[in-house]
Amino acid sequence: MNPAPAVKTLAIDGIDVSASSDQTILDAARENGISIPTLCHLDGLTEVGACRMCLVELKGSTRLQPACVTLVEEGMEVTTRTPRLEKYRRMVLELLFAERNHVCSVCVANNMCELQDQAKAHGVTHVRFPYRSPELPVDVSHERFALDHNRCILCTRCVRVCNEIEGAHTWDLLGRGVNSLLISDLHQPWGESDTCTSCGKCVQVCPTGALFDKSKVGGKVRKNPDFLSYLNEMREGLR
Amino acid sequence: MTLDELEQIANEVQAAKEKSPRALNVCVAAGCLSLHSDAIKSALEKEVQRTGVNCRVAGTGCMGLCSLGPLVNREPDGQLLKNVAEADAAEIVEKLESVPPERLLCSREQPFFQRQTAVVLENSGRINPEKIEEYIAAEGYQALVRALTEMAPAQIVQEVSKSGLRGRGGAGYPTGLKWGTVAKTIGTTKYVICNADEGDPGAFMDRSVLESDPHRVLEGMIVAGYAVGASQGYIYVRAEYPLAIKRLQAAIRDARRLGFLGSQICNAKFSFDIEIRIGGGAFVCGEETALIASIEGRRGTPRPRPPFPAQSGLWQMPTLINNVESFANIPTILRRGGEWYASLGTKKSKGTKVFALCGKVRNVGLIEVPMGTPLRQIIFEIGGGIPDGHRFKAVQTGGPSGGCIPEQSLDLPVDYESLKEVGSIMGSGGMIVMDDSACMVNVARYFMEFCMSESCGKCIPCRAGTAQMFELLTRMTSGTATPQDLELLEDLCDMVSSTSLCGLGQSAPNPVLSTLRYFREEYTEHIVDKHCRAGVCECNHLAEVSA
Amino acid sequence: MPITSKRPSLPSSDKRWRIVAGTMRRHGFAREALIETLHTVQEYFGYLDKPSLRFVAASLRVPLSQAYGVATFYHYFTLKPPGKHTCLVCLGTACYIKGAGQLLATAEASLNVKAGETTLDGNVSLVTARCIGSCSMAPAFIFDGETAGNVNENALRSKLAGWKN
Amino acid sequence: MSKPTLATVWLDGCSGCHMSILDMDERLVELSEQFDLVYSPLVDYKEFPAHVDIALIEGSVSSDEDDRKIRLVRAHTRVLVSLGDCAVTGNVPAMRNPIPVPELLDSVYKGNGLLQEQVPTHCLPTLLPRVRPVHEVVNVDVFVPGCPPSADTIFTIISELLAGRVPDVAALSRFGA
Repeated sequence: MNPAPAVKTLAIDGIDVSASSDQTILDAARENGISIPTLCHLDGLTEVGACRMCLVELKGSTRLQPACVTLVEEGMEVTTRTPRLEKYRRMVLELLFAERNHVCSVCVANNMCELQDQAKAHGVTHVRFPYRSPELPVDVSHERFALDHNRCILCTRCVRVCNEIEGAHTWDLLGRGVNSLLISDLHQPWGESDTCTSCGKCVQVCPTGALFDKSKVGGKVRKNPDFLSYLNEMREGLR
Repeated sequence: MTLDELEQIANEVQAAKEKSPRALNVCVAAGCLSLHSDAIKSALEKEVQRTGVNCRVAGTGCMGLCSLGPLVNREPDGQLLKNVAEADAAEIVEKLESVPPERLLCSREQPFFQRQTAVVLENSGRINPEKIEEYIAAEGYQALVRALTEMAPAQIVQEVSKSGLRGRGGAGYPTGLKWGTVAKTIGTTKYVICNADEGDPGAFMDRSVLESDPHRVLEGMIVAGYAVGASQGYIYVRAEYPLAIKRLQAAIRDARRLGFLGSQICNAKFSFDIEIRIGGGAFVCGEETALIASIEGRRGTPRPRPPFPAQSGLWQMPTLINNVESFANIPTILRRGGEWYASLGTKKSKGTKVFALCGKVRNVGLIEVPMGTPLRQIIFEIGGGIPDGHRFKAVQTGGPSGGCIPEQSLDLPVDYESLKEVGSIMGSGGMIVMDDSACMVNVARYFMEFCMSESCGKCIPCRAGTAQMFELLTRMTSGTATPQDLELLEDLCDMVSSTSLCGLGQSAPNPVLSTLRYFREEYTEHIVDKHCRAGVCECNHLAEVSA
Repeated sequence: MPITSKRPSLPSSDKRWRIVAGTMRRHGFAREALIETLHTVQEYFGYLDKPSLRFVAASLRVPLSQAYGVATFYHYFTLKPPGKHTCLVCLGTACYIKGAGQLLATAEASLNVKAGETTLDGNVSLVTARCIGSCSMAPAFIFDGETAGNVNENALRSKLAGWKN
Repeated sequence: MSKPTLATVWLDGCSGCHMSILDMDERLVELSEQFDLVYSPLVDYKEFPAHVDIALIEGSVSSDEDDRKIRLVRAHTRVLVSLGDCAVTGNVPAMRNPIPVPELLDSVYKGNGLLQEQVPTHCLPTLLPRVRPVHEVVNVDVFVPGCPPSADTIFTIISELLAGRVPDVAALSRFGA
């Protein structure tokens, strides 16, 4: 048995809050109605701390810390919105838009996309960086779902949900760096995957139009990543 | 194994040497080996056999002055022979007793040798790296035996702390402090990892140490294992270093044979073993959490710290990670005392540092100098200055995470703090000298290309940011950049260094930032005048066409 | 899904598979042996193909996509059969400032391939390395496993010409 | 004092943004009293005037003609507005960017069972190797994303600009909207 977590008090954006020592800054902030932007984070999946949208400033530290993996500490003074942080968040979004071909107007996720929402929320009206315009495939071999690499932001939510929740580990990443690519099994068409259970969890957690249900294209159907919290609650309730 | 037994082995080696005092030691480390020194060694062996003279022929590690290789060291007079060829074998053997031929003579009186202080490299080029007995004869494994029989783990940590040794991998974290943390952390199993994934292009210090004196690294690791309470060690070596791997494998086998590895080492209640893990060619695996992922058989992507490996490392256990040179310092520190080590170097950077001096400099090779030695002395005295009538322009330290240091900062004493002050870092020890034929924008682009293709791709700033910076730098070298592109580049440098997940991304902008700081006019020339003064970049061609 | 402890049988009677199996056995068929095992496969077969990845993944109970992800993450692994000869150009900093970029262009032009490719006749693979640690001999090449230092245009051309069928 | 001058320019786009301008309906009448429309595909002026106060640009820069035109427009315009996703991001026209231009032309003009298979060479503007958003070619003062931006958005933008204010575009529109 782990010892019971201690209660810590800290200040987030000048508001005094209390949290238990096993909570992250992100948990504590959201519990108290303070929103911190995220992209790779999803309740119910392990954290990877990769998108850097949730970086916050800590008093007494020059280095920015990701709220999703940084545990609360006694006396911490967290600032979640500063001109510097906002500038970096806008740049993260700009980098994503320039990295692949996010053509919102013709995207299946138009108006139902977390990337698009974030761009609006952070006032990204244009992208200053040159568009890389890579040539990327679209995999429609699965009977129900499709994968459009043009819209993928490599957040790995699908990889994690498939591995951690469904237990299939159909997805992983190929290569590295800017050439990374989401793959199923041995880089084979999704429809020919030996391991995919067609559960559709990856589609539900995908923040953009990279993974989608073919039958719902243009149907203005929001994805439902919140099923994970429900699954977890059920699981914990059973324990 | 006891101290007496060690002495006995040393005496036997000594006796054999006295019986046959003459020897020709051929450098068979990578540098000379690439000039076929192995063939020279066999030629000398054949010649000795043919003439029947009493002379040993042996392969040794690096003698430092690689640009004059292949090198042969003659015993007992210690004469150094340079640029040796197979055809020289007969003459060398014939003149064993007399002065060697003038053209082969390499004076040890020159500053290259005189200005150095050997600690890590004390045995390099002097012992046969494939013979554990020779290492023992050079006082090897004494520190380990003493540590295990006479010292408590805490005392060892104290001694290392006293030495002031800081991580030689580049970041300069105090080694004693790291050891202390791992020692104090509770865990059912603890690990010691030696980071031999020397990834900086232009750096070959660790490779040379592993090839020339592998037991020194093993001894340092075993001592560390005892000090922190670990039972298993791993050496993570680059696959690109086959010779180092071969020598390490032999060294581990011999150390096991003599009981320096295994259970109840030196009859102490301490068991420790070391395994080699071969890397796969990923620079990011020099980052400790990525290296751990790689040893665990996964993609080498870093994870956010904390928790630090000292608390939760390999298989979530407390793990000590040091690089090759850090471990290689340990035997000498224990043998001669932490205070002695701390007497070398500067106030905040103690001891010596090994550098791989290369690029546009006369004496290319491996050197070891006390911390605080001025760069000018390293480049112009030890290095012999710039060849072919060119002018010095910059020296690059710290690899893709470092920066370019200009002429006006050459009197800087080399230590962690002052290098950081001028916008570079100590890094692992690569030191690349550039002359006026180098274009600094092109150099910045070269390093950015490196970082872009070595980025693991996990975090967005590093993955997409390095690709954008590379694109902007390419616009500059190809003559299509606008002044706004420079603004964008500077914005990205700030963003990528502030927001990236690991050290690779955080330091990726350094080569750009340091060249912008000292050579901004070259950027302006590329952007506004479409002119590259070094004549390296495409933009010149473009200007000619439009003129 | 039931957990089966049965390991797949060797893909063929080729003796090299036994060596591969030996590496896995030495590591107790643990998942973390993946990289070590892939090194063995590449050492003995020259490259990693899908059947070998499938075999190793199944033996170590590593998900297929993870095995593929690992094999493509590390530059040392190759998924294509190498040519009869291999010309490796070091692009380390010391080599680069001594003209390795130019030499690479020469090699690309004379072999009519891009870095990372193999000539159509399967004769020569042209590969690059980040740094082979032979900076003192810059620019350095590795021709068929043998390091060559201070390489110039002529030496390179004649080496490549010597490999022509 | 004369009224401010307004121009609208059509580069590589579907004209949807201009349709959205017309979508302002009767508000257009009301609004047009505040400016002189001096250049637009909606009116018959051949030359771009020497001084324009506000120019709304629809479409991306895809051909040498677009490139020439946008530089001319920029040189004679005080406030240049990138109107709609094509101008702001490249959008649909930029989807051809991964494909080399000769390949692209071949796939359009050849092998489709056309009677006369040939890539036209006369009288057509030459395609640039890459489609670029307007701000990659000239400086842009206001960015209005959206495909197309709604009539409401355009109305607000023009009204604000005429009033000498910088509109808060992020509150009005988004990529793809």
